[in-house]
Amino acid sequence: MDDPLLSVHDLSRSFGAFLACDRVSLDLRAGEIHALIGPNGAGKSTLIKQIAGELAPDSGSIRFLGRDVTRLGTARRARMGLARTFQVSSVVPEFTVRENLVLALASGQAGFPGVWSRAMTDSALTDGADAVVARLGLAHRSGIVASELAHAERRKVEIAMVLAQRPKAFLLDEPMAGIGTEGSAEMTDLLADLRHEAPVLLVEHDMDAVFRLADRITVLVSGRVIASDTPERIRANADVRRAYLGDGPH
Amino acid sequence: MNRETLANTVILAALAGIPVLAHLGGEPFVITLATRIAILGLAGVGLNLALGHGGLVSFGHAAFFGVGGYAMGVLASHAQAWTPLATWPVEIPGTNLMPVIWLTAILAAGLLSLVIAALSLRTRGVYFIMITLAFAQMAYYFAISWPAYGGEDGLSIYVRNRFPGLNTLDPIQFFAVCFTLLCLTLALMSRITGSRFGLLLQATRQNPARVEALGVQTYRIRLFAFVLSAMVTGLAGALYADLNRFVSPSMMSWQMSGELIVIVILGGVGRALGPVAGAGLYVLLENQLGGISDHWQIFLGAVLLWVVLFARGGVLGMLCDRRSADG
Amino acid sequence: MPVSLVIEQALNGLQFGVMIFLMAAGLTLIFGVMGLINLAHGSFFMTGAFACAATAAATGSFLLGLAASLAAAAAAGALVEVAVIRRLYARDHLDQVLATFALILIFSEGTRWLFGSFPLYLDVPQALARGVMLPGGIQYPLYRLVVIVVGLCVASGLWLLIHRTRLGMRIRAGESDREMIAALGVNIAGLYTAVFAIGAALAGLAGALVGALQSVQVGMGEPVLILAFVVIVIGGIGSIRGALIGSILVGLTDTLGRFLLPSAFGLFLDPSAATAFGSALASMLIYILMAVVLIFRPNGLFGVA
Amino acid sequence: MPTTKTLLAALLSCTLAVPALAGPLKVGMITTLSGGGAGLGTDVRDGFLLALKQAPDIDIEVVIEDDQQKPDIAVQLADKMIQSDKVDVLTGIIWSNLAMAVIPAATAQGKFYLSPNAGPSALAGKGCHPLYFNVAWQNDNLHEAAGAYANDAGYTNSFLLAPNYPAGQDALTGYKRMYQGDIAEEVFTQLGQTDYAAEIAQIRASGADSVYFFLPGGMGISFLKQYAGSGVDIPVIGPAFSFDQGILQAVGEAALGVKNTSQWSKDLDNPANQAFVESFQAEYGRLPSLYASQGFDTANLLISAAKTADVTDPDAFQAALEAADFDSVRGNFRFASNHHPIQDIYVREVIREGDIYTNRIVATALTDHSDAYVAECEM
Repeated sequence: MDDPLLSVHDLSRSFGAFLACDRVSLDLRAGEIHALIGPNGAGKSTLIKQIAGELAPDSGSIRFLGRDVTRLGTARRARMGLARTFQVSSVVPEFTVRENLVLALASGQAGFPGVWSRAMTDSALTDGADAVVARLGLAHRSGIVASELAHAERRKVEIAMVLAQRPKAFLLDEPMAGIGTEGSAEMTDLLADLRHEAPVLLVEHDMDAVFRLADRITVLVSGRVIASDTPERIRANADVRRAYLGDGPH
Repeated sequence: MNRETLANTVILAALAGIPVLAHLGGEPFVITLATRIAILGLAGVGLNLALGHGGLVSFGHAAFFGVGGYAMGVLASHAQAWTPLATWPVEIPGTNLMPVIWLTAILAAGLLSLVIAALSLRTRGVYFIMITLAFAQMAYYFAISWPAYGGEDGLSIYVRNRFPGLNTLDPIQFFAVCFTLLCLTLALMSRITGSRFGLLLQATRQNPARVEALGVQTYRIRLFAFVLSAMVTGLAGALYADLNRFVSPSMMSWQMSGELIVIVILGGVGRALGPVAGAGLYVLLENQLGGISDHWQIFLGAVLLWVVLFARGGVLGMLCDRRSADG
Repeated sequence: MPVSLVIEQALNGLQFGVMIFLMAAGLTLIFGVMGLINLAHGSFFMTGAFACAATAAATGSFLLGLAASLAAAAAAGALVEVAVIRRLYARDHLDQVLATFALILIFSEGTRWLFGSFPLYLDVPQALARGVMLPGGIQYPLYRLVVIVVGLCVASGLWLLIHRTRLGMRIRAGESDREMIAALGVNIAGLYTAVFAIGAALAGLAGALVGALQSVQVGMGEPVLILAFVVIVIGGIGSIRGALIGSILVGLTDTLGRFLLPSAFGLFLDPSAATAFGSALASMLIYILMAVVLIFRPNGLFGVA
Repeated sequence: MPTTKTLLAALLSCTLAVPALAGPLKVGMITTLSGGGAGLGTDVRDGFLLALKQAPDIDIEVVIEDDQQKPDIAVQLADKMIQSDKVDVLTGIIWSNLAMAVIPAATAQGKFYLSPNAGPSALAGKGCHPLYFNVAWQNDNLHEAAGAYANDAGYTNSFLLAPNYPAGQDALTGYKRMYQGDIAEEVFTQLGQTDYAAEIAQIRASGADSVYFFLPGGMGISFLKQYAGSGVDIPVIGPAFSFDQGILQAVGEAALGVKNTSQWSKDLDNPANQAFVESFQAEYGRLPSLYASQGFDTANLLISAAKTADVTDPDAFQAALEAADFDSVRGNFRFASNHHPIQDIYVREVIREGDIYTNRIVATALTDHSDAYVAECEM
């Protein structure tokens, strides 16, 4: 088997006396969707933030594309090909859908951004932006300001933006949250499609989607990995049933 | 033509036209006022890049304004006294040639702002406001107590500096110089705000986490915006010193920083010509209210208060609608 | 240099710090609870000083003057809050800066209109207008000692107010979650007016206390305002403890810097250059302190991210 | 009242002497009328206007503008007055830094400038100008007088205190120019400083036998109050600025008995002064200040020149100003070759008259005093 694209080794992080992340290890391999589940407060967000580079771990290491990135900033990791979405859709509120996409494409270009040529009339950017907008079925909303979009649409714009980054790996933090049943179905299809672009590390509460999409599932409870396996075995895992599924219905 | 473009055209046409009429009508002071509007507008255009587009509320831009002024004062005073500016490692003479002075002002403001921004940009929000103020206060007290260039008395330059082919002492010609620089800067700003950098800057103001996640170091974007902004304000400072033929630490005082912010807000934050409109209104208020009573500042305060409370978005905000990302 | 002089200077620094604290406490309270940058805080300082001077001149009683300063500043604060400030809570810092800048203009010129352009007379009360001998042979003005004590009392009073009273509980709740306490039926508008008035009254008290030592004149509030901002930023915005420690740090740095720097430079520069250079650096010292603190702790000493 | 009669007689004789002139003389007054320094500007203005009012036959038109104590505003007002109001003479500036900003440019444009207050050394020496007249003092004068007085009083070890800015440095230079004793210590404070506890502790520890301080405006009030409260009893000397009528009431008892130097005092015994003090009180309901006296003298100098020459003939008008043919409230007054005063400078003591604190003259520090820069002026 080839080296994993992304691997997390023995990661720990505490806030004061509270240990939010306790010697967590996991990896992400080419072509897979790896889901990260766990009850509220299990430390999923803390883990994602550390992987994305927004939060420094107390100990442990993170490797991405064969390189130790533990000390690199968010932007450097993103530039290497680590794209992420946020729990609350994070787009630029005063920009239109199209402007958001042009921004994503412009961000990917090498060197310090140009200060002279106009971004919104640069076909190298706008063509790409229009293509992604069309791919996600947002063409008719292209000129709408992001803050005026519906939840599900804004989530889609965010996914479109990370797609436009042409990443080597996706970190998706609860993409189904707050978009309704119909939106979830559509999003599930979209995520299934994403795996063909790059592997996905998926944090999600929507268990139907998780068990439909994931190739592997890691279960996090109280900052610790209690199981990491295929969906079938996770379903059967007694620890998981007790610690997580047993806690309540999903 | 949308309303903002129309308003912008009217503002620039008025600013260019009124001095010409005043020149024909023999009212040189009106030209001086218009020059003041153009220069303060230019300083505001600079601040607007950081404050409006970048969301970096700098309460210390007077430092750059003053450094630009001192660039003019120092160079011109050496030229005036025929003493070299430095004798080592090479002899550098003073100069009274405007383009050289402008370049020096821009570079000096740029260098100072690079240091200030590199340190200040580690902070956010009110802390950023206050740390920029702190640096400006340092510059202010330094200028006051440094005796070589006049200290608090400032530096008088008896004759306005030269621009090849023009008589800069003629108010209308000096106005033309300032107005041209304002227009060039506005054109430059329009390119910059519409460029990839401009897009990233505005995105950084609204959602820095997203921009970082897209692979761009927002620190660099902010740093560049701040330095560029300071350079424009520095250029304005050199012109302002030339308008008054005088420079003093008061150009670096916190009240001056406040005035620059007032100018930007009065006109409309983040709008291309907002600072010019703001400068126009501010200069007019200052000149007209003075006639009412000794206590005219009460009225100035009342007008400013009214603008904040009821005319949100400044003059241009009242006239026009939502700003677009490439405007 | 005698040790007693250094101790006396340190005492002076402490006293200067306490004066700034009285001003900064209100500012940081208002900022912490309402998230408002109030440039006009210096105007309440001035209001307090003028009210105290006018009352003391009319009645001959400094204590009545102090009461008047508290009342006048609190009333001015409440009035301003209701008329202007409450429209600004939802706005960004820029609008707040501009509006309160405008308030400074109105207050300053308004005061000059009422009281004229000349400074007012206000002196320390007779009973306190003498020096006392401290251990170690230091002669120190009694009034200044009283100011230190009053300042420390105010600091502990504020601490008690915030941590031990119902109002304080609401204030703390308001800091963390505005909607929640409104939902719990607390009259948030009234709470804000009260907090603003308390902050203004503290500034007024500071103005009166300091006015007895300084010149009661229009514009006296602005230099203190800048100092107070420096202090609350160093201490961490919203933190009363930060304001106290920041104040004392600034007071000591400024006083000792003014006193020690010229002599320090005198060790390797000629006297006049040392004086000039030392004084120049001393006037920049607190801003350097603030910049250094912020560079290493971007949210101040006791601020939360 | 005899004084009124003298005044009337003077006025009548003036009226007879007025030659017919073409058009009014236009004067632009730029002074500080708002903000913390407004008291000084108001006094200069009121003194100036009082003199004009007392000379109704001279056609002088005054344009008054507020400089807000900001140099850039002052420069713009000067431009406005020269370009659009077309004034012939400028006056009114209180502060040295504003004077430095305005005066060289104004005289370069061929306008007369009469300074009713500021007298920076740069304009008295190499930078002197035929069209610039200082009717108050050269900045160093009062400090020099204080130095001379310190010698007379037998002080041999002075502690010097001034803000760290050019006028402060000049002040101490001026004092040291005349003073022959030792310097205990020289301390520069921050401009606008309000707390002087640290400096007072240094004074106490210095072992000096006298303190000379130059702290204009609110700074002086703060210093004196704190000094009085500190229990230090080393005698203090200052220039008149910190003991002027306007601010003395704010200092109160703390100033009582302090010696200060001034070229004018309310109790100066000459008819012009008695008339001035009386008419100023009648007109404005308050005692005149040093600044008011300077404004009054400035206007009278201008009136005297306007009586004999027309401003359209600059050479003649300059000669008429140089003659200084007016009854100064200071008594002796004439111009040195650099157009700065030659005058007596007195030592005053702060006293209480009823409820009011004021000054009385106790000695003359310098007689027929000019300034240190007159030789450098090539005019």
